[in-house]
Amino acid sequence: MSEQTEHTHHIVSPKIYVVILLCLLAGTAATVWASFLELGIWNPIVALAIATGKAMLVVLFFMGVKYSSKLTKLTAISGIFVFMALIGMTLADYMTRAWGRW
Amino acid sequence: MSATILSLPDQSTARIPKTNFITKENGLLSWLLTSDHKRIAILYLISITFFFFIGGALAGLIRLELLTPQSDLMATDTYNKVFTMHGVIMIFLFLVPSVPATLGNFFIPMMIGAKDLALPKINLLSWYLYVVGGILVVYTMVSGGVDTGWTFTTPLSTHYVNTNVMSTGMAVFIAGFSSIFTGLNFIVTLHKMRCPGMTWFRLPLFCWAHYAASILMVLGTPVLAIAIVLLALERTVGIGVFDPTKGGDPLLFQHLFWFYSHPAVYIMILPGMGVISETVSTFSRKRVFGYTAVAFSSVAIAVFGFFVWAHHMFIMGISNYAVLVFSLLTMLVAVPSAIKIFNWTFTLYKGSITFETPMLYSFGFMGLFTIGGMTGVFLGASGTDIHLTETYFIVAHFHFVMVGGMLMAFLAGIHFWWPKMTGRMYPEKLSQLAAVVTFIGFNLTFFPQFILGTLGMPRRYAAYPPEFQVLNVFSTAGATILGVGYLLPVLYLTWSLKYGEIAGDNPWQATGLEWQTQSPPLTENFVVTPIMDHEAYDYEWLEKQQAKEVASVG
Amino acid sequence: MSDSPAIAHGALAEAGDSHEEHPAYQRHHFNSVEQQADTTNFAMWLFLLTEVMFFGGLFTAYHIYRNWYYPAFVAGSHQLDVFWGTLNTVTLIASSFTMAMGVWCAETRRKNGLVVSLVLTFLLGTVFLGIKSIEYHEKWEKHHVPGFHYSLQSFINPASDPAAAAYGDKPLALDMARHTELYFFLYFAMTGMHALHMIIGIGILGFMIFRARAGAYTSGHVTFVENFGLYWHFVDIIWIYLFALLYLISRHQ
Amino acid sequence: MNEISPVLWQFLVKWMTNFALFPPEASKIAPQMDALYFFMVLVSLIGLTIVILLVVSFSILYSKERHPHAVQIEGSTLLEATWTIIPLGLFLIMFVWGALIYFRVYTPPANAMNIYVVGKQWMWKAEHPGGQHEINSLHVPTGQPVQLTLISQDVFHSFSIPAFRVKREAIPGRYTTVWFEATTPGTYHLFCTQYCGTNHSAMIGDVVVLTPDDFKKWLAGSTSGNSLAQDGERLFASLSCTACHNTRPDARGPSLANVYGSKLTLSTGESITADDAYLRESILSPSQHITQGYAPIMPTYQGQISEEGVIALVEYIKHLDSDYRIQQTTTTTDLLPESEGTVAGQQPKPQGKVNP
Repeated sequence: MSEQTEHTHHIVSPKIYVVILLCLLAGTAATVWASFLELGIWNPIVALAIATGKAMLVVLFFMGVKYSSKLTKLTAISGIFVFMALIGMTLADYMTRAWGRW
Repeated sequence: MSATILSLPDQSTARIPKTNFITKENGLLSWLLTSDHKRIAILYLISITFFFFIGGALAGLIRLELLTPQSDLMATDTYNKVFTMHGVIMIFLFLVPSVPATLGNFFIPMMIGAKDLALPKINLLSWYLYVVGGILVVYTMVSGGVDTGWTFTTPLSTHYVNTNVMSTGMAVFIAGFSSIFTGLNFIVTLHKMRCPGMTWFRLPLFCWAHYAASILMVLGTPVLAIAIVLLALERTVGIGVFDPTKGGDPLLFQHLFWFYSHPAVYIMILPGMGVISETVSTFSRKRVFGYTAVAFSSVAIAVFGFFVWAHHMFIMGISNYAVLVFSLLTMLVAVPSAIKIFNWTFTLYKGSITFETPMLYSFGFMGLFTIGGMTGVFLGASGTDIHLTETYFIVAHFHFVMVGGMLMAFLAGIHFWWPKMTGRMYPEKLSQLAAVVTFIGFNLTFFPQFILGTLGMPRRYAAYPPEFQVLNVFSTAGATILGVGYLLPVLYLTWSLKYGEIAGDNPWQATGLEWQTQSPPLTENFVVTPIMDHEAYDYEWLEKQQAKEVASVG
Repeated sequence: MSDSPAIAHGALAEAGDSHEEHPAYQRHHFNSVEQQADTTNFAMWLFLLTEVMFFGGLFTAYHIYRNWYYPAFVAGSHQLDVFWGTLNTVTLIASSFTMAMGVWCAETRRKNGLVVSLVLTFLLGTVFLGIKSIEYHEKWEKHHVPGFHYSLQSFINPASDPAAAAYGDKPLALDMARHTELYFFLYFAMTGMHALHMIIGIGILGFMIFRARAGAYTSGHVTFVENFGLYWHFVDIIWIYLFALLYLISRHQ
Repeated sequence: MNEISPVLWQFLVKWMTNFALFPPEASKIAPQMDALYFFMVLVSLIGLTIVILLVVSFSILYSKERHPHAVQIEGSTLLEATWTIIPLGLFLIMFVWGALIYFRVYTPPANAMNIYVVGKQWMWKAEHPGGQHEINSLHVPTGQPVQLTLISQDVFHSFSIPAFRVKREAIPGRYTTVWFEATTPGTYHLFCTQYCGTNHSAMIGDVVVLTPDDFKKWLAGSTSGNSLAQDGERLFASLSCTACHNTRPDARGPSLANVYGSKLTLSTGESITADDAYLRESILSPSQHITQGYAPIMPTYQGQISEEGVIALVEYIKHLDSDYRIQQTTTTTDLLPESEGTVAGQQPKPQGKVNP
């Protein structure tokens, strides 16, 4: 085979799925609760942090990236990287517009 | 002329092999429902040539109009519709799909020793999406055209024109998905379908270039899709996302549009570079100089290609500090192209060079792409961009890179692999003449436009001040020669289908796996899956192979 | 938008011309079943990348307009019901869980377990869409659908609207109130695109339940279920971000 | 062909005499930009000749007859390094030089004379502060930095003067600026270079550069009677801005005297300098620009005032502090008959008395 398929077909046991489910539900509760607090600038940061945490759980366990090949991990990371490039560099323009005079 | 490496079988006895991918099944349905990557490549080749000549005719109309300072050949809004259609057809229906969908589809599986692409049905779906997009573009042309330019600048395209922006947008949206599926197919195939022994650094550079272009296709095109969906929503429902009176920002559309459209120019040029690596290596009988450098510079272009898009917007009022960032990154992305040009040049060193048509087109590519690349740096440096942007300097720059670069490479690839695709040779002398005519016509057409650009003649003008007329007359004269140069190949290539000499398996004695099987190839490409036991461009291995064959036959 | 995972269909078993012995569902151009499974899995991941970039454009627009018109976004998000939003998130997480269980059942060849979890995922998905349609209907009633004679009533004087009054919103100036239309455009664009992906997913789920009952996926060939699982989890992740960004901008008094 | 037909002859004469190869250099920035341009042309020519020389010489030296057996060469990291670092070095030089020119062109000096330019589908309208209004033409003096504040009323346009080497996009919804200092008197082309619809190619005009005293004569000769500030003052009154922005201590709106250029703290706590863009934004979407301590009750005028009207208002507010304006406002208010200034039952407060 061209590339040794290290994708040994790892079957994730349901116990892990249940634990992840509970973590996700806890995360949802936490983020809803956090949004009722007055945290000023920290509100969006906390909300996004919890959302990213939940997303990581889903990606690593439900989608099984944790057990899959380096290639799948690289694909996921490159996708996020270009997504960040789009948002980051566009916002860089909008944030620095006020610095110079127009 | 000098000696040639062409070695054809004895014409009296040579025959086209009885069973090959063309004769395996016949009937229209066997072509329209095929999942054979080679047949899909032929379908693409026919549809792409059709759209290329519509775009070419529109280019001719533009050049005729610009023969005189006044706009007298056609009304100004007709001229606007003609150059918009020229842009949309040439970019979305010719430049983006041409080399990947025809030569890439046909040869990537053969080069890596696979029976077919990883997802054949998706490949066919990609062609059908292309055809649906094409039909929508033809419908747009027939039912009144669109006059927003291929860049669909908002708020012009959303509030100030009443032409078919919606149908063009849908056409580009659907053709975009065709490009996504082609790119996705190539990445999966190159990762998962390589034959035993075919490591990444034994892959032909053609495959590396397509791998890089496919990354851009897969990650860039969806952003264009969302930009068009938002444009359509803004135009129909008036949601205000790009409309300043409702608080939206028209520059947001520019950001989303150019986030795809700059990687799109690398999607167009990288496959062309892949073809040039193959032709330069074969016709100088040498391994490409600095194989890893060329391979990694393709991937470097793909990675850096995502961070430079705002150099199209330097004068549009984005923040001065963002201009610094994007101008610096544009300079970085220009370096890999320079590396590739010098590597091809040094491949010729100590080679054994012959000057068949593919090599003439490759020389044309190297010269014109160098000029095109350098003038890109003029526009990347933010200072000179103020004066040169949105003038004919830009038109000259991207025509040098796209027509001088990509189209020359496409013609080089078509001539190089024609014997493998059809089993027939094209007429050598006539095609060398066509290559030289194209080169001369090209330079006469687009070099004056650089001077017009520095003079400040704006893009997309139907009428211009009289002192620009002389250069425009040269440009139109060049365009007629270019037109002839592009018509010739269609004639003699179709002629060669019936009357061309029988090419045999390896007319150019090239080292790629695709040359080690019959031409035209079998449907499953190889009788037994090849084992790759030699480096990418191993001419010694080829000589041993031919010596073995002579010994076994003798 | 024909973006249903046609890829998954591509991997469906067709009797390839098997000159050497291999299972019926292996397509002719693959050398082994692992290669085929690996390939379609990788193809699915690449397809999900295109979806990430597709939603990326919307997220960029969201970030810019949220910074520019923050008060309008706060007032707009008060119009959304946190209860429905949380319930939807819980529903979708649960459906992700049942989908994961479904993949586990397919891998361990438990036919009934597979059918039950797929049906549960199907039901949870429809519940999600039901809740969504309730919310959309409520927006339609209040004329908060951008472009269709959008009314600023509940932003100019929030007292008249119980949802806004609950948070004691101060009345917005007219021009800021107008920008709430941008908020609702982003709301409908993002959740609408997400709902479209849900509808496609539920359609394929129905097809899969029908095939699973015929025992198609519990005889070793699980790639179709696995790939659909990836797609479903991806749609769940998108909703996790949408919930955080659209519903929870600032819920404190 | 014994003699050339008159028709063809007329073309040949016109072509040979009316044949341009390089734009004139008519502004201070032009020679600097041309220096960078010719540096780049030089580098490109050198690069091109190197590539062509190498390709041609290798093709001759190593053609098949002269060199039938190719020598396989793997590559050389030294050569790879040279043609990575040298192009990178050259490109970085161009980057820095270009960025310097870019910042010079798009950062107007303080003493620049401001002219407003409004792009509208298919014409340019230049508005001089002194009240001169020009369509598709722009008169500027030599030796004096001139800043253009551009805005578009509908779609993207781009104000381009090739002879000055300056170009700036006119965007709907936001001011963009560019400045230049003309050096040689004459008439130069003005183009719209961003595609803006059917008559995009007719949206052209002339930039007439005059010596300072010719420019004064022209100013005097073509004034429309009212300066922009006076137009702004009349609009300020007719839109009943004086109802809140007056000089009385209990005024509901902040006093606008000396507001231009001052540092303001907004109700959101951030502090910002009040420049043209800020004044325009606070007229059209006031709720984000409420000065601290005032209620957000100002209505939005989005869609009620044309771009020229906003320019006139901004001009008026900018000149509310200079003595010339106070004297100018008082005389204009006296000239205004009492009735004309009233709006629906509201008595206009005389705006003349601005707090000292």
